[in-house]
Amino acid sequence: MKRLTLKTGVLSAGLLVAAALFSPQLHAAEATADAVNAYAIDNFFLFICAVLVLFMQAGFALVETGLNAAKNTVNILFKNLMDLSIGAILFYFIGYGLMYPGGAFEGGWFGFGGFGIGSASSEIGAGVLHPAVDFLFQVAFAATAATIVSGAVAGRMQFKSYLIYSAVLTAFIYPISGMWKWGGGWLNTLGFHDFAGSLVVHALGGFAGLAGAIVLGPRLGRFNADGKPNAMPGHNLALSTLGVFILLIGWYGFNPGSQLAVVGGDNTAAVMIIATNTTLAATAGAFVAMMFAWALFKKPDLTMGLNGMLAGLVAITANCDAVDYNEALIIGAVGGILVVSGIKLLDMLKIDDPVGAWPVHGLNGIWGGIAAGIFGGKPLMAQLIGSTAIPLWGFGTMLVLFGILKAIGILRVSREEEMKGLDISEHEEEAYYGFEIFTTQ
Amino acid sequence: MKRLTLKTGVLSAGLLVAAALFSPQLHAAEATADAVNAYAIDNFFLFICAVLVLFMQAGFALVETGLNAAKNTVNILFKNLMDLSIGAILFYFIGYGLMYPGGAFEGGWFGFGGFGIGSASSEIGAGVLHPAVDFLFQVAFAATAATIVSGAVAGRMQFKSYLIYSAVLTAFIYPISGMWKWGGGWLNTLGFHDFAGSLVVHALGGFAGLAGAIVLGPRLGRFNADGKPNAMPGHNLALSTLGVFILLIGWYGFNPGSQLAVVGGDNTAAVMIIATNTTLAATAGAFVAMMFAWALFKKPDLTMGLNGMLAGLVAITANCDAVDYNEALIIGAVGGILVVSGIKLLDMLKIDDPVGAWPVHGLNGIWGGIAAGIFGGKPLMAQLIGSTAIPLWGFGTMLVLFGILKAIGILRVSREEEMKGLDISEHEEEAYYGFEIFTTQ
Amino acid sequence: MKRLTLKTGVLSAGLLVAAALFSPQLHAAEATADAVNAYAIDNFFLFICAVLVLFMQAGFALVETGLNAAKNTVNILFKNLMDLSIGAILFYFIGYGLMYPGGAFEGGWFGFGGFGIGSASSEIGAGVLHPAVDFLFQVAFAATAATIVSGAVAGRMQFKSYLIYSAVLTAFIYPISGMWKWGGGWLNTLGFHDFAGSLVVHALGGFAGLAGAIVLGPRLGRFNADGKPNAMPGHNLALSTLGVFILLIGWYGFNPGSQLAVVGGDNTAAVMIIATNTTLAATAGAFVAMMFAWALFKKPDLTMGLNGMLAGLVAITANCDAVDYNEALIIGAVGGILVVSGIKLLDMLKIDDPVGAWPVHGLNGIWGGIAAGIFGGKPLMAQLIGSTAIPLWGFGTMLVLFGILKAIGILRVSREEEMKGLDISEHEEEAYYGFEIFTTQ
Amino acid sequence: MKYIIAMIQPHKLTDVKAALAEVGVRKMTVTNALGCGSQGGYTEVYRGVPSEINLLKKIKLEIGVNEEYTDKTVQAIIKGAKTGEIGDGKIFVFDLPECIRIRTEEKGNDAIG
Amino acid sequence: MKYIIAMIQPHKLTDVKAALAEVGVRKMTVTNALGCGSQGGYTEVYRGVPSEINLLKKIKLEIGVNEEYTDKTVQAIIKGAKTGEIGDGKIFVFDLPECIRIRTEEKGNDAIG
Amino acid sequence: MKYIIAMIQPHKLTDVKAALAEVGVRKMTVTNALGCGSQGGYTEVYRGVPSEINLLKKIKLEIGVNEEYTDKTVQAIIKGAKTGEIGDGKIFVFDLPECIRIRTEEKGNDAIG
Ligand SMILES: Nc1ncnc2c1ncn2[C@@H]1O[C@H](COP(=O)(O)OP(=O)(O)O)[C@@H](O)[C@H]1O
Ligand SMILES: Nc1ncnc2c1ncn2[C@@H]1O[C@H](COP(=O)(O)OP(=O)(O)O)[C@@H](O)[C@H]1O
Ligand SMILES: Nc1ncnc2c1ncn2[C@@H]1O[C@H](COP(=O)(O)OP(=O)(O)O)[C@@H](O)[C@H]1O
Repeated sequence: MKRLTLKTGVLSAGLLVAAALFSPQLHAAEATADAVNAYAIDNFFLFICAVLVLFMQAGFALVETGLNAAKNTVNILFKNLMDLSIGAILFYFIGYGLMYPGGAFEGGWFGFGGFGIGSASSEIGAGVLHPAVDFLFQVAFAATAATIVSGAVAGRMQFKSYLIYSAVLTAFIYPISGMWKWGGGWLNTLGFHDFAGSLVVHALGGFAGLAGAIVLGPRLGRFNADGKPNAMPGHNLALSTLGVFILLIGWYGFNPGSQLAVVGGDNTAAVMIIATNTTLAATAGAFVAMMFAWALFKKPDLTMGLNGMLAGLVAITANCDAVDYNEALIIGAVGGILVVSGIKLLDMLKIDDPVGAWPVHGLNGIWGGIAAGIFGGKPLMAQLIGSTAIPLWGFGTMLVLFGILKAIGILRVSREEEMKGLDISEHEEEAYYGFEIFTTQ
Repeated sequence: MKRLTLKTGVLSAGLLVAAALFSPQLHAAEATADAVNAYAIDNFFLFICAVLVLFMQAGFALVETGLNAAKNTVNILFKNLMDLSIGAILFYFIGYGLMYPGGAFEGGWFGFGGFGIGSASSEIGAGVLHPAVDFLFQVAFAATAATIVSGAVAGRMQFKSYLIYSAVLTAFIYPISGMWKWGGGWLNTLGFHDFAGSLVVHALGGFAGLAGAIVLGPRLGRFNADGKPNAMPGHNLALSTLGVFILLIGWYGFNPGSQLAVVGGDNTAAVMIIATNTTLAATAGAFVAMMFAWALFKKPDLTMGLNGMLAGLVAITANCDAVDYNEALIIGAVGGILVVSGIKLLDMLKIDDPVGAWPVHGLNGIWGGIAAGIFGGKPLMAQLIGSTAIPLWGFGTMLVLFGILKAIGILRVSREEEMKGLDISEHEEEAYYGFEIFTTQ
Repeated sequence: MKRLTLKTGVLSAGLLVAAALFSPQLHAAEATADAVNAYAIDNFFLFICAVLVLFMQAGFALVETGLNAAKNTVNILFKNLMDLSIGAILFYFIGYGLMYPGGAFEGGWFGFGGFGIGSASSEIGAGVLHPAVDFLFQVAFAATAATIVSGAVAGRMQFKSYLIYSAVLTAFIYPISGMWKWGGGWLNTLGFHDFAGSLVVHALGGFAGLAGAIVLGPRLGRFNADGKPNAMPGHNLALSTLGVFILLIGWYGFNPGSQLAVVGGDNTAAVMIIATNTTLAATAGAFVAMMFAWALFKKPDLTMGLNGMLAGLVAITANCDAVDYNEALIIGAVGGILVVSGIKLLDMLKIDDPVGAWPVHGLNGIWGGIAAGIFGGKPLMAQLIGSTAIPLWGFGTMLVLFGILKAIGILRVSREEEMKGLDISEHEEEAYYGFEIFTTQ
Repeated sequence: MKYIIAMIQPHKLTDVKAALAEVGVRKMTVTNALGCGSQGGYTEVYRGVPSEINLLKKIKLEIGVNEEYTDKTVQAIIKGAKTGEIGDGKIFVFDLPECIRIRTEEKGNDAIG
Repeated sequence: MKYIIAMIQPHKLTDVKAALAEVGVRKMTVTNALGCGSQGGYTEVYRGVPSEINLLKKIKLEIGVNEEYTDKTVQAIIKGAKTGEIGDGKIFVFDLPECIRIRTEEKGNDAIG
Repeated sequence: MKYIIAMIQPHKLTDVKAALAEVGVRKMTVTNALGCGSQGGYTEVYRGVPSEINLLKKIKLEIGVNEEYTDKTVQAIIKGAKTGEIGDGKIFVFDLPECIRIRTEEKGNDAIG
């Protein structure tokens, strides 16, 4: 249940320079002691949830770093740092106003509510969110969407192209489709349900990543001439596992926080149920992915278990408010199967997605949307439309963007640079200076 | 002060298939605005504490990984991931109902309150916890108990046997003895005090680990033919240190959260005092363990300082609500001495516990229980009984389980597999692909 | 807005043995349900913020570890562990009473309010903090100040000297200058504004570190005979990046928590605005530092981006309550430029600060104080005085302390010990046992 | 018998191994090495301080062969490793008076393969 | 003088060192290596993709000895490393015309021990 | 031609490289190694258990040279590595019958430099 109310005190659209004038005003109207307490609780709640979601940046950075070669470590870490940094700045200036245009531009497809963050209303009470914390929570989501792509394009993309991509996604692509649902746009009008962003955040990122992986082509040596895939193992599964645990923790901000309020019996109950559903789906995803991969490949593969936990988390994100505990287990379990199958599918299609960004976020994002129809009682048709429109938007726009970057010749590094590793060739910096690393790999 | 009230809306025990019918209902009775706020605060408080405790899984994974050889990294990480995953699923189905049977089966030793999570009562107010968050908090504790063993049996146990152990512990062993105290069983009736689980969680895990270490026998090369111990140093003390810091952070959910409510002057004060006591005991444990080991071995040993901090945390867990600040320092300091002595003791007994799970959780769990008698003013006899009964239960049942696994020949890996490392032999996967590792070690 | 109220129930100064008598009392006066709720919220809020700040210890440990050579890893981790451990114990006994002397000793320069933590007042309500949580929050700040120095003196200082330094800083140096501002001392009287400690915490630590770096002299090989600097790259930038993300997360406790209350419309709004300002300054710092270093050195340097994020965070700390969003972006951006320039400046001065502790915390601490005058509307003269006095105090006292340690010959390790690395020579323990490490470096 | 030591570019190992297999040479020992040669090096800039890296990552291959294999082996290494660019590497050929297989204690020509 | 290079199983290093110490050989240089031989290899399956690992971890031992020690040294290595199973490793013996101790600038037989 | 293998103290590599450059030797291969010699070792105490570390970190240098460079090279290594203290290391000089530059397929004296 994302905020649909109009932005209060929306600033009229102006020039970027005008941004220098935006200063928040602090004036709280008289309110009862109860309302004051409730206002404090709800804003405090969303603040903590925003912090948890921001922590996910560390999780993504570690998962992706660990699942790639040591020679690309600096590059991946840097991309994640910049997803957040560029993302926060641009989402502040442009994205936030695009995603929550309020009544600024009528119409369900596109609108702009102005630069920066609106000033606070004088209202105080339960469920009233200060614009600053609303922004903080939203910007953390935007950075998440951006950073998903980082893993899919790892090991071969030029750093400056990545920065361009990241800026475009957080400033335009994500907020526009986000507005369709959470900004009160056409998908919302249609009755489409995406509680915390299986589609709006994850599938968008997952399909943007898929577009990137396709346009870039696979890493050198990932597929033989005859199409047989080669394993290119990650260099540090301890970091990846820590990353998944951090993501799990962050998801307790992502899903429960999307209730946007904890005060009020129903809100309190919803937050708690969402948290437990999230846990059950995550653990079912991890367990089932392990068992399924074990049956297929005859050995328990840690990376599949890790991807399975993330798959369960993505799958429950759209519907965690609408399903019961047992359904959460089923949704997570199916997520675990889907992610393993998705990884095999990409291998068959000769698409190189080093960390499984598409199977985790793309495929399971769609599954989460559909599951909200199957189990959550949401109108199935609306769910199907939403679960198609957003992935298509992400995939299509990014195909164009990556295509342009390719056409002007700045998308992919040279063969030699790729072999040397992006850390040396793009950053002239080693991540593990002093460690001896097998250089054939 | 764990929940002793009966589960509301307990479902009658049924078949597993029946589980598919459990759906939580959301109906909140009319309540005053104050009560609504208080309800939100207390549930929000426990939710955040549960998240902090869940974060401890990452802490355990890192501590254990870092203190073992690089060749067993994937195995250890995977065990921790599955402790949580299998644990959550089984605790949901079985363990939770066993631990909090309510009035289902009379008698202080064993009872079953039904599968799954009960539905919420219509009551709203301070101290009322939604079943979903209560479950979340409890399941995090169960996973903690399970994961303690992982370190003690590292480097030589078959993965599938570990999964069996983990399932049995979280589904049966932990909930049954947990019920004796927190479920309102005989230890509770006796007046035994274990505020947050020095015994119920830590000593149970620590002694289960000891049983595992004994039945498995030491790792190859850990003791010479003449009984002299050899050092088998950990491969990444940066990860272990990070793990300890994460555990410290997690403990702020573990201990303060066990107050189960923060609203009400006494509750608020108790939570804050518990948090400070936890801090003082942890830091005293780290400092004293360092100094004691420095005096004994003539050099400051980081791993002893790390174990010392954990020892202080375990020791304060049973009594953090009942002692004052200076007592907390003393309890932690004694913990620091005990952990160093315990590590030496195991060496003398030729028991191989690679991470010191027993000295940290077993020995200091008991110390925590006794300290509640000495400093916390709890009846000493009840403390002694509780501090004996639970360790014995954990040790005895696990001796049997590990004995059975050994008898059917699936407990330990072969000599060659152990030398190669469990990552290659059990998972066909390296944690640090590309890094050069000295293989003599 | 740090606490300026007098400590309630302050204990008269006594001998350390007397400390054994301090036990907190729990008696809550009758209060309205609203007040009880408000009391719970504010204390819960500060408790969570304290936990976040404590998490920063892990962040510092990782940043410093990663930016140094592998051979000094154990040493750095251990120093961080002990900063917290020794810090908490000594701040409990001495520092807290020095920093918040209440009316004990009149006069704005020095006072002592007694050992330990005062007992709680019977008051209950919004903004009333339990002494236990107030202590917890303050002790986390003290440990932060201490641990900043660890990075600046890395790789060449004797461990026992470091412990002496750490004890002196947390017991005396930090609390005394802290009292000038937050304890109601002369800087506070003057109207100096330092909201969350750009000066009180960061500049103090940064300048103490500078003193250490100067007295110790550079690491072997850091500067050639002709004064040309040599690069001594860090050994694990993945850990450093994780550390920066953890510090970012911790800062959401550091800055918003310094409001000390979230209940009350103005408090709620302030906390949220502070959180968003913190985010914007951090991200602007990271982005601008990257761009500026890219322009200067012709390549995007991750470590500069990381330092830039920290620089933005330090710079916004003093003024996050007093500036608007756009000003926060500017303050962070300037921080990003300052940190890169500061690193070059130290190279020119042949001062070896391995992690950039002074550019990040010292230089940007001062910038934060001045920015509170420029943008925050605080009296510029008071800001200049405060931004000079505290750095001078930290630098001066530490110059003396490090000078004494040098004079008695226990400051620096021998040439050979430094070459072997502190892990072997000071701790006889390797951090990465089994990994092959290029030893020429 | 001869003992051949070859320094090659890391990313050429796969090709060299394939070329060796073609001529029937399947036994070898591989180590990581750093090489200094006419290839120059590259500059890293760490925190604003440039530093010259002139030790480049190389693979060192060691192969003991019977006389009649010497030439084939050298040719195979060249085939797999040669690109014509600086840094391709070098082959050193030594006399090997004795060789023992530990498992069987066989000696000389019987032991080598 | 002779220069002995031996590739052995990593976990046999302790035994080989003990056996060498018995015959009075205490000076040596040890490196990590990857070996390819009749031992085959093993398969890793990473994310569903099987890959053949045929470079196995080995230890490379280098020992310079005086002529009269040559045989003792070879025998000691065999004693410590032999299990009779594939993968035990190999010993290569070279002529060593010259040896210099850097510390003293001694040469030849005096320098080697 | 000669092939020189030298084990030196890790922190002396820079000095040795500088000394070699002075006499015009710029091509070499460097590896990490562990050495066992008269230098003894040191004790680590891990969790109360002392363990003797007698394999110390060393750098192994390999240089192929033409005959006339042999002496200069040896002297340069000594100059750069010698401190007069135990552990300075050792130099081994081998005959090198053949050397091939992979890039050009040149052989012998032309290939080595
Ligand atoms: N004389 C030598 N002694 C030892 N190693 C050498 C020698 N010459 C070349 N090498 C090794 O071969 C590698 C490639 O040599 P380089 O001179 O760069 O290539 P090329 O011979 O094709 O010009 C070097 O990095 C080094 O490891
Ligand atoms: N001809 C050779 N040249 C170089 N190294 C060899 C040669 N033969 C064997 N080795 C080394 O010895 C190791 C053991 O050889 P392998 O053939 O597996 O054992 P065995 O000789 O007992 O059958 C190999 O892994 C490789 O490192
Ligand atoms: N006979 C040998 N065979 C192989 N390596 C040797 C031999 N003697 C010395 N070394 C190498 O040289 C290093 C230095 O030798 P050491 O005896 O410590 O110094 P010194 O000769 O100055 O007394 C050793 O660590 C080892 O790597």
